[in-house]
Amino acid sequence: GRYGTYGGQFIPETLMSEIERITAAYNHYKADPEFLKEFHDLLNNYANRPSLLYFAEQMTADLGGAQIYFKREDLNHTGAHKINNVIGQALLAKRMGKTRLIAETGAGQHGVATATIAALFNMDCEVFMGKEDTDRQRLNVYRMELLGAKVHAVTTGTQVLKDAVTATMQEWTRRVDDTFYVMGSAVGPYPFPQMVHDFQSVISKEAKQQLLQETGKLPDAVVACVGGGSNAIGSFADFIDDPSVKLYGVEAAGDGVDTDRTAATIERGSDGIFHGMKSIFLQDKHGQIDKVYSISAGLDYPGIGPEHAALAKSGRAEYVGITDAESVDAFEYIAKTEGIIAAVESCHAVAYVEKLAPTMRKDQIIICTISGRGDKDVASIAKYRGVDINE
Amino acid sequence: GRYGTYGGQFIPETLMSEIERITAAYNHYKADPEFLKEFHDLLNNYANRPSLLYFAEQMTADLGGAQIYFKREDLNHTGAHKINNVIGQALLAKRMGKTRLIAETGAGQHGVATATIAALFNMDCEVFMGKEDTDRQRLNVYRMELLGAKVHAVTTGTQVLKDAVTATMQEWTRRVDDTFYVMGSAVGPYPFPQMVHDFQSVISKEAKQQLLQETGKLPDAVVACVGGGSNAIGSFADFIDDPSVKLYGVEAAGDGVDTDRTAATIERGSDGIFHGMKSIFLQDKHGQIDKVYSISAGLDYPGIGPEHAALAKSGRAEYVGITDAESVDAFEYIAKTEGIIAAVESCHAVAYVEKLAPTMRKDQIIICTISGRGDKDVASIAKYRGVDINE
Amino acid sequence: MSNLKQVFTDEKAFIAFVVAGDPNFDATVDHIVALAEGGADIVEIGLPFSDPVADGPVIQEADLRAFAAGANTDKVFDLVAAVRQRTQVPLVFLTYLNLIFKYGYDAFCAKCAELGVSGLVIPDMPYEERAGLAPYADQHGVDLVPLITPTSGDRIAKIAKAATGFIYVVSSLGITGTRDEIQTDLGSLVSQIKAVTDIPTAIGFGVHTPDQAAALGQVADGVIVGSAIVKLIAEHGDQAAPYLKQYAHEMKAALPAK
Amino acid sequence: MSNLKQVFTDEKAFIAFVVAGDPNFDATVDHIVALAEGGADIVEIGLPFSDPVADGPVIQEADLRAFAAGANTDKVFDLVAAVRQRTQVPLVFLTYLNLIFKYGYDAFCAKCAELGVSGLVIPDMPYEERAGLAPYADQHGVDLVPLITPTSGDRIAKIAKAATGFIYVVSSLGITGTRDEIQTDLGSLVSQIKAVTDIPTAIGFGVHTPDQAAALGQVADGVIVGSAIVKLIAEHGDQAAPYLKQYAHEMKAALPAK
Repeated sequence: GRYGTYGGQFIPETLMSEIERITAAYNHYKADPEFLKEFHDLLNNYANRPSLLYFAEQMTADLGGAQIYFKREDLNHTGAHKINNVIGQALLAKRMGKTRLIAETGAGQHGVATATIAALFNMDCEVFMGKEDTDRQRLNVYRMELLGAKVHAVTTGTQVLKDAVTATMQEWTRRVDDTFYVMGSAVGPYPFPQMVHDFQSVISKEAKQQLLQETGKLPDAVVACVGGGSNAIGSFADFIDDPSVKLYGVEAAGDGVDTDRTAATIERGSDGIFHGMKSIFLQDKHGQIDKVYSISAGLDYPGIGPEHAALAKSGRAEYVGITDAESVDAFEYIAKTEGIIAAVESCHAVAYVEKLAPTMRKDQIIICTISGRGDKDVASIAKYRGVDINE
Repeated sequence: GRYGTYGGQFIPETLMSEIERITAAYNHYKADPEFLKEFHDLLNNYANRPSLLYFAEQMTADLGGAQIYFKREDLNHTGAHKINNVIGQALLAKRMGKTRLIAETGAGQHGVATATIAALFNMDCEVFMGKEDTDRQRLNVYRMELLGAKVHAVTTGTQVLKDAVTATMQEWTRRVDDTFYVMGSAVGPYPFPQMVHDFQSVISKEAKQQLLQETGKLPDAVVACVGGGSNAIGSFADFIDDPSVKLYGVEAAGDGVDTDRTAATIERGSDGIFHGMKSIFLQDKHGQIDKVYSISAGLDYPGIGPEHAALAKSGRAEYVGITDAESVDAFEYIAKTEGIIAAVESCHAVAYVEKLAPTMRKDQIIICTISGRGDKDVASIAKYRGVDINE
Repeated sequence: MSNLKQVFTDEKAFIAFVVAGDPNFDATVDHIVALAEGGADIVEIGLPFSDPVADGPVIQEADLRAFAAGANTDKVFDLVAAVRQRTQVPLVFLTYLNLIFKYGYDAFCAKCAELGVSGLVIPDMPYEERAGLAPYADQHGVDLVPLITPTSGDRIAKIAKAATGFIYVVSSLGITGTRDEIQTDLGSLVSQIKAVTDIPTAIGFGVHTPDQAAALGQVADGVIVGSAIVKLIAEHGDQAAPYLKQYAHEMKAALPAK
Repeated sequence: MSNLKQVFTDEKAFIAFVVAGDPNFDATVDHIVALAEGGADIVEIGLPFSDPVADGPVIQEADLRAFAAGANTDKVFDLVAAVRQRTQVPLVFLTYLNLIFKYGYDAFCAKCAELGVSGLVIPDMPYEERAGLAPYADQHGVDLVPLITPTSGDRIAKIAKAATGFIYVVSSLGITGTRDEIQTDLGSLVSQIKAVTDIPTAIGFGVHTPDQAAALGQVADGVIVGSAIVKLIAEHGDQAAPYLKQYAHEMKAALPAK
């Protein structure tokens, strides 16, 4: 249950027996051919995998350095990488005899993915979302309700994502028998970070195979955005043991790594124990968890998955910050050059590619994961640019 | 240039030489292996084809009749079937040496698709959209602008889709040398309906092959929604010569076929000549074109493609109306049973499948095309249900 | 075949366009009479269509005023009957094919013949699509006035050969409306037409000043003015008759002698 | 190992919980003294954490009041020092592991020993994760009070064997808060614990009435009351001391004799 000094299972005793059962079940099913077959069938025939590995010819030419490939998780059903993991966890829940899924959500992406699979599997679904977020994202609330989920507005604490996580954990401690907590990112108590790693690793497995088939080569760099870190760990997974492949995790720096309005956990945070794991967190000197900020709701989390903390500590992966302003520029840049409206989360990675590619040779290759589509962000980008889009 | 008595080239003389050039170019390139290779490369590596043929297991069980398969055009890049056609036409334009694409759009889907490909091809793009629609759909206007397109609000006539078509045609007559009019549906002067047929026929070609591979059988029925009719003609194309396959085009009946608030062209319209073609239109007894209505902006067009008019007349395809109320019910039904938020356009087809499937045997098969994703419709469905989603 | 061709025999022709029913039917009758009195050789009556693909904003707005006054095909025929009580100026209709199609090709042409409407200008009926209507037009002696444009190129010969009445030479690309400069080489365009037919030519789209009339009258057998007249009507409403008469007079006077 | 176990030797224990700094530090000192005077055998002091996973809304709101009063780890140690001026009632901290981790395991335990804080209740530190902190706790004689819950099952033996001070028996699933009915078979749960250890047990989560105290006192060696006390403080603010004293008296009196 550890990644170096990080990870662990820092959760209430009420949940420990359940975590033991989940661990045992997961250890069993992750090697069960039937389970894996059903998982991959759903990935392929429902989530629409494999996702494209797309050569960004215009952007490559424009930046004049390394060849840029996008791994297009935005083309998955529901529009983001989240579905990969939710399918895996929900399938495990089903195998364990659970009939009810609960999940936290920030802007709503993970909640929508969970509600989607709950609908498909005909399971009950309840989603916890900070009141501030339910107010900002009523459309996503309605979307989850359309899918049959019940959405709870969390009115405790700062009423945002971390409070939603807390509330979901509390609900789980209240009713653990029939309920599975579908963790939305590579965080939480072990084995959740490992499950998310495994279920999301399809991203890098496909990408590696696709790139080898197209070019016969491994990439020189892999770039992915990191909030909790699920798309990034999935993008890194199959390359971690390839030492020639540099791994870059791109965090949301908000107004800047050196300001208080940031979500750049690794650059600004310190070791801590929170949400079930030992990892790196944005917190004050006493250990109180900070309120964090980013234009991107999906990166707006005060921690990072424990495997990322370990990869940062060991130096195997490098973590960099990209500001709101840089990510919005990248949002516009990829739209105009490639006709792709990418999630503002993903555009943090794109912005770093814009810096990285020109420093590399033309025969080198970058794979950048587009973790989700950006239709959800068009309104906030307009607002950021001062354009009135109220309809 | 005819489909039975329908079709033709009823356009200003100013455009006739250009139409002749387009016809010649299209006749050349549609048999050019290089062109077809590039077209299919873009379909596969940019638009994310082949799209899934998805067995709707829950819905099949729930309806208790024919086996229901969805052809998932909602999983294409940009979220609808529109991109197939736009890639084909834009590629033809490029081959013809054009540097500028113009297009009409209603709610914005075709405009976004055109702007997307213009960005990818680095071509200029101007989109014409009724002022009423630019006001209602500011987000889509901004989306097109993000992609580098210039959006013109059309202030003439009723300021909706048909006026946008008129304005685009006018712009085309003004500047024809470097400009290609990317027609958004299977309408307009020949060879546009045929081009759209050909470029969209990938839907039925894939679906046939996918179904044969999975079941060894042809479908017993194909169901698709019809506005201008591009997804429907694409869904029908490869089955037209298979007489055992029943073809159903589902029109938007709005408040009802017998009311004035409808867009059910074939049930309520009559023969006419408009927008470059002889076809069936909703019009008054003098031949003035009606203002039409549907909850679905994509089906809100007073005409239908000439090939559909011919298929209706010959009886090869059957056209039926689905009301706003039925389509909204279907929108909710498919979300809850299959975890798919489908475009309200497509939900007209789904609603008809709900009626059709129970009348068929369990060994029979329906293919229903999900022409696009429904994220764009969530707000209007909420509004229809009286739920406040203003954020 | 009508008498239209004869209009061009002795003089360069001034052809004036109004939208039927703009701003109301009585006014349109007055306007047509005034234009004829002022010197218009042919009056082109626009039968408004809901979606006029070839028309610019000036005429589109006139169409909306006409619809507000109740314009439809039947009403426009009534209008022509009223006009015929007061003037025998040659008349043609400008309209879109759907209105003729819905009325019935035969019936529409018969009605034109009955009311003395000599020809039809149909912007959305190119050469290739005239076969449906042409037999009825021929039978009732109604000319189908074709349009030839700067982009017609190789098409000129076949269009010109089939023309009756006169040929509407479109001065520039785009839609109707006044233009300060016309850049097309109209001399060359008209020469190509004249090489295959003796049917008269009249230049329209963008023509509005007497200077233009003088210049274009050197090139073709007549000029057609639409938007400029419609603007006068927009400005003066049902009091436009004297202005129209004066304008027609100036334009006709500016045309060179044959 | 501390003196905590001794508290349970002669009597059933009443353990009272307050949040440090709710509604301010002076008041909390008064409240702790009042509870001790009323009969509380141990006072459990909540060191507030920004994200209290195990706590219900009543205690979360108390945390927010404490934060508003400036609560942090240093301030809470100062508070304990002030308490120690007025009472020698046994004290334990309830807090989350991150606050201890950030202070430093060694330093935190040393400080507890210095101020006479006998034990730590850490809801997010299960048995498997105690190895980091346990050596320092041992070294400084601070008890790590484990929680055992109705879901602990097979885990009971190992948790109980490692326990020092007392064992916090969680009455029901979920988070802290008053409950009218406790459905868990607590008798069986406590028996399982008693089968492996002689460390005293105290039942918490949902306990609030003297009747509950009487009943649960038959089962375990003590009861823990949190939310009910915090509600009194929420109601009476810095004037809550007499109510707390009275409440502690009633609860203590309701407990059965050993």
